[in-house]
Amino acid sequence: MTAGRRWPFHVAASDPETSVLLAMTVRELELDLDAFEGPFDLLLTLVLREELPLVGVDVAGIVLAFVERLAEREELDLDACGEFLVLVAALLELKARGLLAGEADLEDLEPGEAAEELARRLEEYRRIKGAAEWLAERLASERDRFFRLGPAPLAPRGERRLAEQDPAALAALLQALVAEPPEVSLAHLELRFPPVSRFLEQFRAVLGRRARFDFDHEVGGLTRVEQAVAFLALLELRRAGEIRLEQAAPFAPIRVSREVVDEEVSWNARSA
Amino acid sequence: MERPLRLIQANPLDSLARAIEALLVVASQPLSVGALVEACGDEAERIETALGLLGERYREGRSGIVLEQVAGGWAFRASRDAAEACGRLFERPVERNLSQAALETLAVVAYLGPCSRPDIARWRGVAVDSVVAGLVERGLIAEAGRGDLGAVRYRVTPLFERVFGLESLAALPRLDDFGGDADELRGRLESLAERRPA
Amino acid sequence: MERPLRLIQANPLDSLARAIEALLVVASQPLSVGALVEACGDEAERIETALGLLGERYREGRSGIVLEQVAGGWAFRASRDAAEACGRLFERPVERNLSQAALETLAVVAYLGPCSRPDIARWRGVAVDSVVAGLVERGLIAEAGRGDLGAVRYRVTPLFERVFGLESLAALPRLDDFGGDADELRGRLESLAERRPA
Repeated sequence: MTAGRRWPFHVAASDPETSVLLAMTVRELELDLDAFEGPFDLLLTLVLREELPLVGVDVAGIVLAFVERLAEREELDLDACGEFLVLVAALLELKARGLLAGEADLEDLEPGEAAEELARRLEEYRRIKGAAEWLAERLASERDRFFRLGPAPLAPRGERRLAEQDPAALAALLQALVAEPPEVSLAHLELRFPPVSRFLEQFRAVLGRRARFDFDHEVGGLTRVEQAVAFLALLELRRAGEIRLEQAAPFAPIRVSREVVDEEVSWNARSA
Repeated sequence: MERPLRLIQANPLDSLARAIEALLVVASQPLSVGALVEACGDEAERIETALGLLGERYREGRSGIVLEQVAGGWAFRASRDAAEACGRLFERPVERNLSQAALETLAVVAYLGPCSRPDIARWRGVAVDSVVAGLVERGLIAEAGRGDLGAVRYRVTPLFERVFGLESLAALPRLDDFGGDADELRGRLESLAERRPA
Repeated sequence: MERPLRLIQANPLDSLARAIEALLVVASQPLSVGALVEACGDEAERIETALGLLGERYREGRSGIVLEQVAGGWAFRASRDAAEACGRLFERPVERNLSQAALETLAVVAYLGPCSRPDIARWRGVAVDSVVAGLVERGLIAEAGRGDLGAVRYRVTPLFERVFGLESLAALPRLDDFGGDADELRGRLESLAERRPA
């Protein structure tokens, strides 16, 4: 696997004569989803910062966008596909945990049962989306149906009268309102993923001590979710130009090293 | 479906009259000729002729719907023949129950008032604007000056005391564990509100 | 415009039908047969027959006022022919700019209500507080007591049924009938695969 693999694609340039073959990384893949519009890596960042709820993100839509981009290409870039698969797998795992979070009994489920439960919930969500679409169509077809809201201009003004009420009902409601809520289960907290900032700090600290390190070595012993988040932190650092990534061959160890900053370039960038 | 079509062809004002019927049945206030001109995109003179036709059709003794010219323009009303039925429809409701939202809001205002809408919303954990507006409209709560932060505060009314059969607010049933101490209740609600998930 | 009137006058139900017309033209919301029975002091069967006659008279294409069965009752509305004129004069505050989030929340509450904000959030996978508050403000959903954990629960209102032109919630399609888009997704993927150069 090579992180930050370039993913070439054609851009519709204003002058087709000079249309250039630009390169982009998988992370720059432009997405146009219901919940999000923009590059893939921004989506990842927002998800990891918990600013964008992953449950609302249509992962199938991301896959379609990628496959569509792939279809525009003449040949298959296996490395890009590999990187994409890893990122999407991480997203799917996070999403699955998000969907399953909040129910204490789920941790008792066998993996097979949990998968079934997840499939059931996705199916339910799909039905609700279908129902929402139906409502939207209904609203459109009823657009030419006007009716009055509120009383007619010359309607008799009847006095609203209320039957006698029991003050004990008020006491009971207030009593319920001041009652301690039942203990909330904290079981779902175990399913949460760590903040990306934790790994940003960890990797920066390591690079403060050493010029380079092996990614696999640093994340060995972590859970798969933690590894996925750590990997995304790595991408974030590379995007910020703080590190350089090398990998001798697919599945070979990923070597992380400090980026050597070109003083002049960085000065220009600041003044621009 | 056949007949009225032939009718339209016979009377060029018919479709205009139907548009006016439609506008009047949807309107919440009387419509002036000017408003009808704007809505129908037709001339005032033709609008007035159409209104004449409609007045003929929707008149006392002929229809339950009566077209009436009032200060602000034209509006439909119920025929006098139907006054008794209308009276029953509009006066009938001696409402048995207040909604859960209304009762809970009343409980808060009765025990902890005067309090503002933000107070009630925080303590109940839901938006209360429409509930409070409804209770004011029914005369069960009323404004009672402004609080420190400038928000209008509310208290229950004498009508509230009557409906709940109370001599005064002091006659409200005590809550278990709270010896009628409003400050303690308020403190408890504030601490619950702080811990409530957003 | 003349003909239907003679029809009503010739019928012994005429005065009942006129009373119903009168009630419907001033009512604030759809009137159930029960409400009409009470207001008119007549039998349900005769009320229903009279409603049938009125439905004939006030129907699309024949009158600017249309009688419809909606939200568990009967109500007058404007004919669809007059939609353009109505659109120039009246706002549609209830349904304007209903977001995707609002529609999904409405779907959850309509099909699975009464349910609480945490319930809805679980279905939609995102925080729904402001969406729920907006729908309450529009009058499309309302509070319906508290659930086991003390959270306020919501249900859709008669206004929801009216805005969506539903006779009742039973007129919604079955939830099980939605969800065929797994196949659609697969189809899109397959068609892309076919387009790929060999």
